[in-house]
Amino acid sequence: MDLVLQNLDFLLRGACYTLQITIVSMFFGLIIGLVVAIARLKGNLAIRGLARGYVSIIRGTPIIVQIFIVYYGLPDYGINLEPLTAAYISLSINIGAYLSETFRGAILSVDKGQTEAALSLGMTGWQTMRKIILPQAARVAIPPMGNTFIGMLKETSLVSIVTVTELLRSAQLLIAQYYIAMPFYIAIALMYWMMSMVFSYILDRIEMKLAKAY
Amino acid sequence: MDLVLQNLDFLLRGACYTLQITIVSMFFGLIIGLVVAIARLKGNLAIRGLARGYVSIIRGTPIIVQIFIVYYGLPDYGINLEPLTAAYISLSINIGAYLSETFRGAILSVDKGQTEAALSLGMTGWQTMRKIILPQAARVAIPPMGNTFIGMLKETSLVSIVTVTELLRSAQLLIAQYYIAMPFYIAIALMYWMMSMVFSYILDRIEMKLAKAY
Amino acid sequence: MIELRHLSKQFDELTVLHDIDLRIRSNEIVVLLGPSGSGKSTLLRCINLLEDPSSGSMQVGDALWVHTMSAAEKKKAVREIRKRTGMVFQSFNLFPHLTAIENVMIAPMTVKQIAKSQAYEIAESLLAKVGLADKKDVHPSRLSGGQKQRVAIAQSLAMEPQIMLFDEPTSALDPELTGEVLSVMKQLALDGMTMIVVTHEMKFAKNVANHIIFMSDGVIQEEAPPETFFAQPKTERARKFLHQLTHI
Amino acid sequence: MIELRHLSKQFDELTVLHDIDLRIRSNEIVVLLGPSGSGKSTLLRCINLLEDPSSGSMQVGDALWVHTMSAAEKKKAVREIRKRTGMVFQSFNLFPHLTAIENVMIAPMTVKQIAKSQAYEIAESLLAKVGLADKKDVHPSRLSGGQKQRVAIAQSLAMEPQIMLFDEPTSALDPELTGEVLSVMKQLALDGMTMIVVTHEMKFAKNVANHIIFMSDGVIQEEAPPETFFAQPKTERARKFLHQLTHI
Amino acid sequence: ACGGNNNNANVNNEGEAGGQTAAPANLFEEMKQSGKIRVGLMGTYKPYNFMNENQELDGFDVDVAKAVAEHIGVEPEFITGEFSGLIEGLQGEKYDVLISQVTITEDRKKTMDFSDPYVKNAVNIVVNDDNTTIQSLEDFKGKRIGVGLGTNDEKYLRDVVMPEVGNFEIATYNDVITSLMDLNNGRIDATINNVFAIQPLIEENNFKIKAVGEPIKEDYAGIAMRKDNPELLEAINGALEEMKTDGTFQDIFQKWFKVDPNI
Ligand SMILES: Nc1ncnc2c1ncn2[C@@H]1O[C@H](COP(=O)(O)OP(=O)(O)OP(=O)(O)O)[C@@H](O)[C@H]1O
Ligand SMILES: Nc1ncnc2c1ncn2[C@@H]1O[C@H](COP(=O)(O)OP(=O)(O)OP(=O)(O)O)[C@@H](O)[C@H]1O
Ligand SMILES: [Mg+2]
Ligand SMILES: [Mg+2]
Repeated sequence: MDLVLQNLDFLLRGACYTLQITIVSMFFGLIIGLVVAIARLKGNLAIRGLARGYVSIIRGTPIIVQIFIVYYGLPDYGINLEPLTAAYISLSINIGAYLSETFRGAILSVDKGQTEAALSLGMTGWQTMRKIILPQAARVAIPPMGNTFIGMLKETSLVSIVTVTELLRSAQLLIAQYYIAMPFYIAIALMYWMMSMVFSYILDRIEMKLAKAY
Repeated sequence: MDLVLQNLDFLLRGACYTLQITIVSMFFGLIIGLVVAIARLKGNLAIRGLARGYVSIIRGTPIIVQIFIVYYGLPDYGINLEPLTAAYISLSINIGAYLSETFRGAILSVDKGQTEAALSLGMTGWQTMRKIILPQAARVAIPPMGNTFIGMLKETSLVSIVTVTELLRSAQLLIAQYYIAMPFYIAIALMYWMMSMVFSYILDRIEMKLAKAY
Repeated sequence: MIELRHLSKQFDELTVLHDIDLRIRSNEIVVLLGPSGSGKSTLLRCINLLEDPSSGSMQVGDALWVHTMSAAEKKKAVREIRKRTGMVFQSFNLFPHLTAIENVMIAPMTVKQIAKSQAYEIAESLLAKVGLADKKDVHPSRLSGGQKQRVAIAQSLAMEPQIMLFDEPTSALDPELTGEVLSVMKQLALDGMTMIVVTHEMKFAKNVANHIIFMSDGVIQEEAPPETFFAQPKTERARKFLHQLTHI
Repeated sequence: MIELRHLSKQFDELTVLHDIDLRIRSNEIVVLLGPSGSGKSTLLRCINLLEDPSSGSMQVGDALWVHTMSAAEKKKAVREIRKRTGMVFQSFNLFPHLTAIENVMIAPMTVKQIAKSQAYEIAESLLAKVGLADKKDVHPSRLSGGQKQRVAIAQSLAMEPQIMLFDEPTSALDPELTGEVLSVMKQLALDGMTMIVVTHEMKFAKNVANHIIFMSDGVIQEEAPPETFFAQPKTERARKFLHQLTHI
Repeated sequence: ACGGNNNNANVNNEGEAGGQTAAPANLFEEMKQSGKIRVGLMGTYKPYNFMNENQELDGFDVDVAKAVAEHIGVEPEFITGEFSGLIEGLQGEKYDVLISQVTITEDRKKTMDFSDPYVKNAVNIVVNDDNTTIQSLEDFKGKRIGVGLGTNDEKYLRDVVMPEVGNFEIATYNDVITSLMDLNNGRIDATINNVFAIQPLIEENNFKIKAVGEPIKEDYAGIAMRKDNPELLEAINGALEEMKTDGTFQDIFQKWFKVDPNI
């Protein structure tokens, strides 16, 4: 345990990267997820097919391969990304695929009568989506989003493949240095857990706030 | 690509492990998830607290650390597990935590009137759960289960830490041998994708069957 | 047949039923009237023990429930009383994953452990009785509201209850569909079933009921044969209630 | 005011409305009667273009929709017609995430781009008109069915429609709550609003309507003033319908 | 946002872009211009390459890299990462050389060039202290043998040893430490490893394990680089030659292994 305390600094810096990557990718993942969900529900045949393909491929292949291709594969096409940028891009694309399914379900769960009521008041399809459907869908989407976010927190560890020293990699470096594994693993498990508790807490608060009307 | 074909055999053997581990852990994960979900909904205060703690800790910590502790930590307490056994146990425990949340949501989504109707017909709480609530909850639970299963398919790659040569590890061994990465990664991405398509297909069929009544 | 003594029900601070005393004899048809929120549904739910009364006691046939019983005794009493009562709800609470006949069969099979073939026969004859022999293999989602409600009645009857409780069984139905359900209920009454019915169908109340019970604010205000009640309500509250129903 | 010409509606193979011709003048109150499944709701939904008619044309005020229009022209016509019509549904379709007053404000603000403060004033006076000034900051989940339906009426009125369409606005309500809603509708009629009402409230039909339209099987069978219709229905189908309503 | 110096992979993108568009014939020239050589290594393989208490990279490979860089007149820039990332990072020009105990093999020579070897690693059989049955490779038959990922040993066991002595089970580990933990626990019967690498591990963790028999093979590690850079290859080989004669190698070997250079 002493070793952990001595190197707490180093681990915290890794945790900070983990957090930073998670938050940035979540932000963009949310946007992608929303756009894709709407595309799948309202788009024309071509757009729907495209969105389906995106979700199927991204969900179906390991994220480590996706990161790998973005960072090491794109340079063949003249696109040379910074490690952190590559991490943001690949994780955003990945999280977007999962969230799009969550959002799609949530949007479908809003009663069809709500759309009809809004349309009959003269709102356009887009106004209906933004003012009526999405606010109600948000409430339904929060719990599964919790699953996705907390999952993603830990998937960030895979970005060590593009040489970003996030939390898990920090622990592995320390293990290699001191030839002792268990305390470091337990320490980072605690850190991940604390971060996930913070996320859960924030989501619970949002959920409560959105549920107030019901 | 030639290299991939030459070593297809070896990769397929890895894919076979991946599939085997996924299916076994899903099976036990389903059971754990169901029990925990019911415990959280119907248990007394102590049981509910226990179930909550389980879900929070397991979802909040990286699965790689969980596998590590089960395999390398338990021998300190005289429990010496085979690699595959350790993989099954830790993945089942992990998947169970995620599925319990899915099931809990699905059970809650079944109208309260259904329980009352069943009770008023003289069914016991347990009969109501088994004959009335769970069959209806199953339908709601299928789509998010798809997310969890397909996610798990790829998380199995982490069991390579306990020396099981699953699909990703097979690729890494070949990469170490030939010092070429991209073709192997693309090949296994395709394999994972195909497996996930099969899972999706099966779940879609089950969903359609369950939805027939509606 | 059924007797409530000093039955009360509170939700947190709110007292919804105040010290209810009620006796209903075998083969009696009682219609429960009262303004919205007066506690009619709660009273039926207490009789079926879907709500746990806060005090008092209750006898249904030879089954007794007393508020002072131990938890284990209560559990047994609940099971006994539910065996003797059937309930039809306002909303259509059929089981959507089962066909009409499966809905009728499920309780006899799981609760009474009756063999499938026998349960099927019973269910078939009950569906015929409510006029739905031809819909037996249809899922509830394909039935009209009136048809659903009739399956629900068959479902309750399959448990051979001694008393049937109806909570506004027609209030979600079109006037035409309402007729179907009420005529099934009339037939039940003619067959001698004991029934407590909450309804807004005044014609049914007038023609079928032996007794009208008028509740408001959780208290039984009046109990009288329908002729007396509709012609000369005793309380001011009942007069006002009847007035609102007949004038729009 | 409103005129339908040769309007038909098919769902796949099923023809639900057959070649409907209908004229309604300003300030007229039309009550639409007919058995379940006769196409009443579908007709209202076609007028509001929530359903796309399969053929025919429709004029509401100076807005015209013709089946042969191009997609772009139709889109514009839909918007124009919806501006002129308000609709109140059988189920309570208020927006649950908004308070009563926000429900009334949202359409003027998003569709007409009216400033918030002005929309608030309009909404406040409309809620007062339907007798709900004191409930303005309450969410729909805290309102009774009758109150919800009155907010829904205020919500439609906020768009200043030239014609209001009501699809069984009281059929999910208790008799007492039904009274509240019907009296708001009566007031609207007195104010000169043009209305088409689908309802099973025969007293309302008799007292308030200028015309009764009786539909069955997707066809308008009879059109007559209420006195004539209720006293001497012309068709056999209407006679049977009226008979079932009055006898249980 | 997270204390930038932690991320030692901040590749100089300008140099990179310039390298691609101007397409200079010579990587070595380009390197001299920028004054930097970018070195990829795992960072988790003590005592060869690892992060020390000051969170700086340290170890035998690191010292060799520093000395080579000095001899060819450039500054080393270290980039640590996951194994498969290192392989592709070299081909993808994310860095110039790999100095991370890359064993020279025929397979690998097909995709990259190697310098002359700079260290020879003797690979021994390692067994639990209690074990008396395993003395040589012949005893592996039917046993469970562990090796580390990314090393060449897995292929060696599978393609060379197994056909000779009969079937046995191979368990691959992410790192050396877990393989020794399992050997200590008795989950595997033996492992083969580089004795230089495991000596400090055994001491640190009080593992009850020992090396037995003669070395079963000798691996030569070289500096790996992309194919077709003869100038760079020549410069590095020149530097290694100089280091052998000017005593640099002597110092580095003594510092880490307390032996004279074995090359
Ligand atoms: N679970 C509950 N928790 C708190 N209050 C409740 C609950 N159930 C019912 N109530 C309250 O008890 C009172 C009586 O309700 P009940 O449903 O029995 O009335 P009712 O006579 O059936 O009315 P209606 O004609 O509208 O069905 C109401 O004030 C209601 O708000
Ligand atoms: N979206 C739809 N797809 C297919 N058929 C439909 C659809 N909507 C309505 N129908 C059918 O059209 C017919 C008329 O339905 P409609 O709802 O207009 O009747 P209604 O007169 O309003 O009946 P009710 O009094 O029960 O409300 C019915 O046979 C119904 O099954
Ligand atoms: Mg009630
Ligand atoms: Mg209708």
